[in-house]
Amino acid sequence: MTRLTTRIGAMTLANPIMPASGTFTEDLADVFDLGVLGAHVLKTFTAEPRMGNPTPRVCDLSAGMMNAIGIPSKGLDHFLTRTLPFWRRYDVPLVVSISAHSHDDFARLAAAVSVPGVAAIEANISCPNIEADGRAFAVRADSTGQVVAHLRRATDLPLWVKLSPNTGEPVEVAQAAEAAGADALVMANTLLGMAIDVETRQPRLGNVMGGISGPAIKPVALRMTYQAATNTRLPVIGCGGISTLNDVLEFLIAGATAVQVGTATFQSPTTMLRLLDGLDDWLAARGIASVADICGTVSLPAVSPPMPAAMPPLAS
Amino acid sequence: MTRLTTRIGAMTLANPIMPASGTFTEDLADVFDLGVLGAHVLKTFTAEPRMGNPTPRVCDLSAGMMNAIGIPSKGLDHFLTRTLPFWRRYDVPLVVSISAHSHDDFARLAAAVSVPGVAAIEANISCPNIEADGRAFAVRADSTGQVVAHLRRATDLPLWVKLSPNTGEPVEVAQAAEAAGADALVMANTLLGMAIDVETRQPRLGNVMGGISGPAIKPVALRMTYQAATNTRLPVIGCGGISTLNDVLEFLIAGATAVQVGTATFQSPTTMLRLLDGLDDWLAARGIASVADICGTVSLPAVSPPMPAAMPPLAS
Amino acid sequence: MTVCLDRPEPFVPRCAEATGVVRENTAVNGDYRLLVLDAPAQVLDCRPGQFFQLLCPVTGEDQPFLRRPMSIYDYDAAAGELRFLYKVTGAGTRGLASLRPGDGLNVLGPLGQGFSMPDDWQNLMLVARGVGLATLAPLARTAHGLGRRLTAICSARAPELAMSVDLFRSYGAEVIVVTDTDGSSHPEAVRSLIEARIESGAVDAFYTCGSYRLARMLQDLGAKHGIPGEIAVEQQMACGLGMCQACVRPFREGAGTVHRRVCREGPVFPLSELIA
Amino acid sequence: MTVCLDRPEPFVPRCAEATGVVRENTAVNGDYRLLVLDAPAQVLDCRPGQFFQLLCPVTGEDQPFLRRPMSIYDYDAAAGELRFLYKVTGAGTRGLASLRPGDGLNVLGPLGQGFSMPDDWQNLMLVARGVGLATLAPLARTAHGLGRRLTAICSARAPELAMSVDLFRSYGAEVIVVTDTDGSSHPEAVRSLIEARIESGAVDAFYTCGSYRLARMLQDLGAKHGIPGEIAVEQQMACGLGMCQACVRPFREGAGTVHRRVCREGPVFPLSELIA
Ligand SMILES: Cc1cc2nc3c(=O)[nH]c(=O)nc-3n(C[C@H](O)[C@H](O)[C@H](O)COP(=O)(O)OP(=O)(O)OC[C@H]3O[C@@H](n4cnc5c(N)ncnc54)[C@H](O)[C@@H]3O)c2cc1C
Ligand SMILES: Cc1cc2nc3c(=O)[nH]c(=O)nc-3n(C[C@H](O)[C@H](O)[C@H](O)COP(=O)(O)OP(=O)(O)OC[C@H]3O[C@@H](n4cnc5c(N)ncnc54)[C@H](O)[C@@H]3O)c2cc1C
Ligand SMILES: Cc1cc2nc3c(=O)[nH]c(=O)nc-3n(C[C@H](O)[C@H](O)[C@H](O)COP(=O)(O)O)c2cc1C
Ligand SMILES: Cc1cc2nc3c(=O)[nH]c(=O)nc-3n(C[C@H](O)[C@H](O)[C@H](O)COP(=O)(O)O)c2cc1C
Ligand code: FES
Ligand code: FES
Repeated sequence: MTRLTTRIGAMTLANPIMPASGTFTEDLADVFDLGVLGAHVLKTFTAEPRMGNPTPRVCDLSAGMMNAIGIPSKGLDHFLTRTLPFWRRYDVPLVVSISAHSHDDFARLAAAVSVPGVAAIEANISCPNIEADGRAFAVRADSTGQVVAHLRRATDLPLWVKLSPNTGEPVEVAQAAEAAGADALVMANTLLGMAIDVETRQPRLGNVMGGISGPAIKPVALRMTYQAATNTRLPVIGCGGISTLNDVLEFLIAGATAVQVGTATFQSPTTMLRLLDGLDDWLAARGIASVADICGTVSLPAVSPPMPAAMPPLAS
Repeated sequence: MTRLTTRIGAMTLANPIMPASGTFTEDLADVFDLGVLGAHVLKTFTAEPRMGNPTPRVCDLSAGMMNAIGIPSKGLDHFLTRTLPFWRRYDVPLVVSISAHSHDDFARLAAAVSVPGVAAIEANISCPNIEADGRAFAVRADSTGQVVAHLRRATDLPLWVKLSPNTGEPVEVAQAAEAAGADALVMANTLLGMAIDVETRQPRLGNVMGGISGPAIKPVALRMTYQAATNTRLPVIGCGGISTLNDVLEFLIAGATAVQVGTATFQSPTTMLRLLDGLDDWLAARGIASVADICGTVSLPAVSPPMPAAMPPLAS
Repeated sequence: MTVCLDRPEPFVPRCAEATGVVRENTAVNGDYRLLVLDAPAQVLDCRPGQFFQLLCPVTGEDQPFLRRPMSIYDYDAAAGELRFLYKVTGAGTRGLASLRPGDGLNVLGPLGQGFSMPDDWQNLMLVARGVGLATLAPLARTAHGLGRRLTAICSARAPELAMSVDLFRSYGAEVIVVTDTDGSSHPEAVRSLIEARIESGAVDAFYTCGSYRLARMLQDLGAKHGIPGEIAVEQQMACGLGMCQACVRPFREGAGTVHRRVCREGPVFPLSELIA
Repeated sequence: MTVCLDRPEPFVPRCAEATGVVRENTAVNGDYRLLVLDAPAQVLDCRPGQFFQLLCPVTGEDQPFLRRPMSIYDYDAAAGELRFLYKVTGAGTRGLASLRPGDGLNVLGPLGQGFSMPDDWQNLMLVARGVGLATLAPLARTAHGLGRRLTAICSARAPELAMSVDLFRSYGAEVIVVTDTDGSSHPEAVRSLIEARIESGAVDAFYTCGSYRLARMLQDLGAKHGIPGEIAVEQQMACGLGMCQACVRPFREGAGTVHRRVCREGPVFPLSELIA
């Protein structure tokens, strides 16, 4: 137990900093010792092998990037025989992200990865690239509830459900996931966008549309974290545009008990290390004994300047 | 008729550059002659006077800003007797943005502003600040269809419907607006977000959540513009994060026939002037006779690098 | 209060976006820095109390997005010079602090309504705290030019942080420095100071900026003794031009309360109408 | 091809993020610029063909977000020096061009798999076009150090744009400049040139970079004459480390086709496996 220890439902993590799915592989061990992370969250995979989308698969944006990688996958076998053994060497909870196109496929895959060495399943029901026009299970409360219920029946592992910002009903979706048995919510996946190269008049991504990540989406993810934390009783893992200590603190204060870091690792592969050190120093400097003491401590403002009580016509 | 002339349904505009609602008032005449703009789009108002939200009403973000102004309004009377006469002095189509909390109120207000001097009505059914938790008519196709049908019956003026990025079903919403009689779509309003001041632990906006605007949301607005242009037959007016000539061209290529500029005017009040000049020069330099010649010319890529036909397991 | 619905034609811009060139950008004391710009004539037709919106530079660390409002500390159309006095507090002012002589800075202004100075306001009492001194400095110069008598109460945390004392003196002001360190800056202490002067008949009007506690005390004194006054206030801004309604504050108007835009109807308002 | 699932313990970083200091950043000719950095030892254990990911500076005009991949043009661990040769094309390279001596630049590397040079590759044929010359330059140096015989065909739009000719000559290479202006750069023309040398037995292996047309021609020659080769390829990247799968390209493997990551399995690949 240290200041940084945090809990996600029944799981205890050494610290609240972990990578976001799809932005992390064993290759990061080229840069630092992956044993220091709070959890290892792997790239989403599907039961069947898939190639992924045509290139270009990424592009630059203002304060962010866009990707349409398209979930290339080496399939279940490769996962069980190659990937899983590699990660067993670390004493860090392994979170396996899965995706599928139907309830049954999803449930089957969840059951298949419920094996020793896997600490939790993250269900990616929000990836905007797989479904036509960016639609995914996570867009609606009913489809979310259905798929989560199937997943719940298929596994006893902690079930994290990763939601999408591409919805008009984030609170209902979060509540549907809770009602159907999710153990935690990850808020959130990428935001659907598009960019065009004016010279060639072609979309900048081979898949035409893609998912925006990075600082540009931080306020959206923070809003969803706050919405989920205040409207469900589930632990919430914040994700979206986190790159500085200040970002981590914002998500914790909004109600997250841990955070995932994605795009920032592309800009600086040591970002998670810096956030870990920075958070520890920040807590220590303020004499705060535990991360838990700041989670969800957002203070709603009293209506700050005195506002007129009635509603007279406004001065111009 | 010049190179810059553009059409939005039955309306002809001298050029495709106009302000976005809520970011433009007569005060901009302090800086340049407002007669040069393609249209004048006024701040949304409601029939009854309203105070708007508590301060702080705006904050800075990465590559953008967030607002929760809350549609303060001086009401219908003030609009008809004070605002409208002022704008009559310009020979520029006046677009009046209205909002309301019910179908009937919306329809009544549309009828009340269908007076000489008003060239079109922009229905703001997407403002995330008025409804609880950011919900608005524009979140769902059914509620969009209903309100647009009411508005359609209430006015013969061109009816522009401004949609929201806070939806999981943008195509269905756009199609519902088309089916219910909209004459044009404005894509789009602000994206719902949140920011927290880590020192005070208070939300940075008095209203807790607010609408993100500026470059950060450009790829979202561009994606919605493309979705609406390719899935309806309505003219689309692009809006969201437009600040450079390149941005304008991206929206036109994606299928917009005009664009609205909001937040960029706050950074530089002469932005719209520069975009006008820049667009004219760009067309001239390429010998393009009309804005219409580039609208919707996005070229979908042939799958660029040869992709393997089958789906063998991937190399790692 | 509808400021601009009736605008004279033909078109004459009232403010402009221009590039100033940094002449000097130096620390004045621990908290404050002075920024001196070479600025073109089109932005130098200023009034005391008006402000500019500065497009603060983006640095590696900070990306301020919105412009930052900054009171005019001094302007000189003949010399082509514009001055700001600022306190480094966040992303925008850290950006400003990074400017070096020769760098350009995009400024938008002058903006807002400045102070008024009716003929019968001959004996002026200026009460400023902190960066409020910046706002009242050009007012003091103008008052001096018009031959008004000035008393300036400069409130600061500590004596060494009281700025512009010499500047106010050079405009003929009697300067009284009050500080937190010796307790003399407490509103009640300042009230006694001012009441003594009111009794000797030396106060026709108040001008204040920088402390709402002092402002409330002055409102009270003004009501009691029938002394008018003006206050320059602050509020978070986006456009600075009157378009976005970000910067409203509530004010008393007749029996009711109205919102006014600090950037447009203000930043200077009648002291008696302030709700703070 | 699973490069890294079995990693030796204890932990030894294979690349690092470090700050280089600009020593020189000058135009080489109309299209290209040379960037010379003082760099720390931890990033200087490089192999020819590897690359760095540069965090290009944000300027007023451009905000490149992702890092930009750039081949190592030269590295010198003893001198603590790292060189890049780049063409100003977009936001990132415009940012690079704004760097002045003394500025810092965040670099991540060395990354990827460099060229191999088996003992039986004694007579080397280097074929490069445009910025591909940058990638082959350190290879030429290494080959020279190992006493290999070098022929370098440098293809460019015009003679004045053919870079590094002197550099290649200093490594003992026979340099042939072919250009678009006189038509000598056409793949068929280059093919004839090379076939002449193959006939005289002077080609054990090809190395190429910068033109897929030339690469296809070399694949063809290689297949015909049983000459192996390697090619350094490019692809849009995000992470540069192998994590994001942005940079895949299809390659022939046995009877099938596989995706490989340019940043991780590459950027150097067996010429025969390229699908282009
Ligand atoms: C009319 C007017 C005149 C001003 N004159 C001066 C001056 O002469 N010298 C000076 O140092 N400061 C002045 N201020 C305050 C100044 O705008 C802010 O202190 C400054 O913007 C701090 O910004 P920052 O980016 O460094 O801090 P940040 O904390 O990054 O600011 C974040 C946001 O808050 C806003 N903000 C922060 N403090 C204030 C404030 N007190 N009032 C309004 N908005 C604020 C900023 O504009 C910005 O949008 C003035 C404000 C107004 C409204
Ligand atoms: C392994 C590798 C080595 C390279 N070595 C060099 C070199 O030595 N000198 C040099 O001038 N260029 C080199 N390039 C290409 C270089 O990365 C791009 O030319 C450069 O990034 C252009 O970026 P920009 O920001 O100026 O242009 P932009 O148009 O702003 O680039 C936009 C995006 O496209 C990507 N991009 C653009 N062109 C290419 C390209 N040809 N290959 C891959 N991504 C690209 C950029 O990385 C960026 O993400 C290399 C590319 C790779 C993959
Ligand atoms: C290149 C890339 C690939 C991604 N792949 C996945 C994925 O496979 N599964 C998933 O749930 N999220 C995926 N994401 C989304 C991230 O996990 C994360 O939710 C998102 O990027 C927002 O966080 P960030 O701003 O910190 O990157 C991917 C993101 C990026 C940038
Ligand atoms: C301060 C502010 C106030 C706004 N008020 C309104 C409004 O009243 N009605 C409306 O439809 N949109 C309103 N908007 C949204 C803009 O019209 C526009 O849709 C959005 O800002 C995206 O464009 P931009 O990035 O160019 O600003 C407002 C935006 C801002 C920043
Ligand atoms: S800052 Fe926009 S109205 Fe005042
Ligand atoms: S750039 Fe990320 S895998 Fe190659």
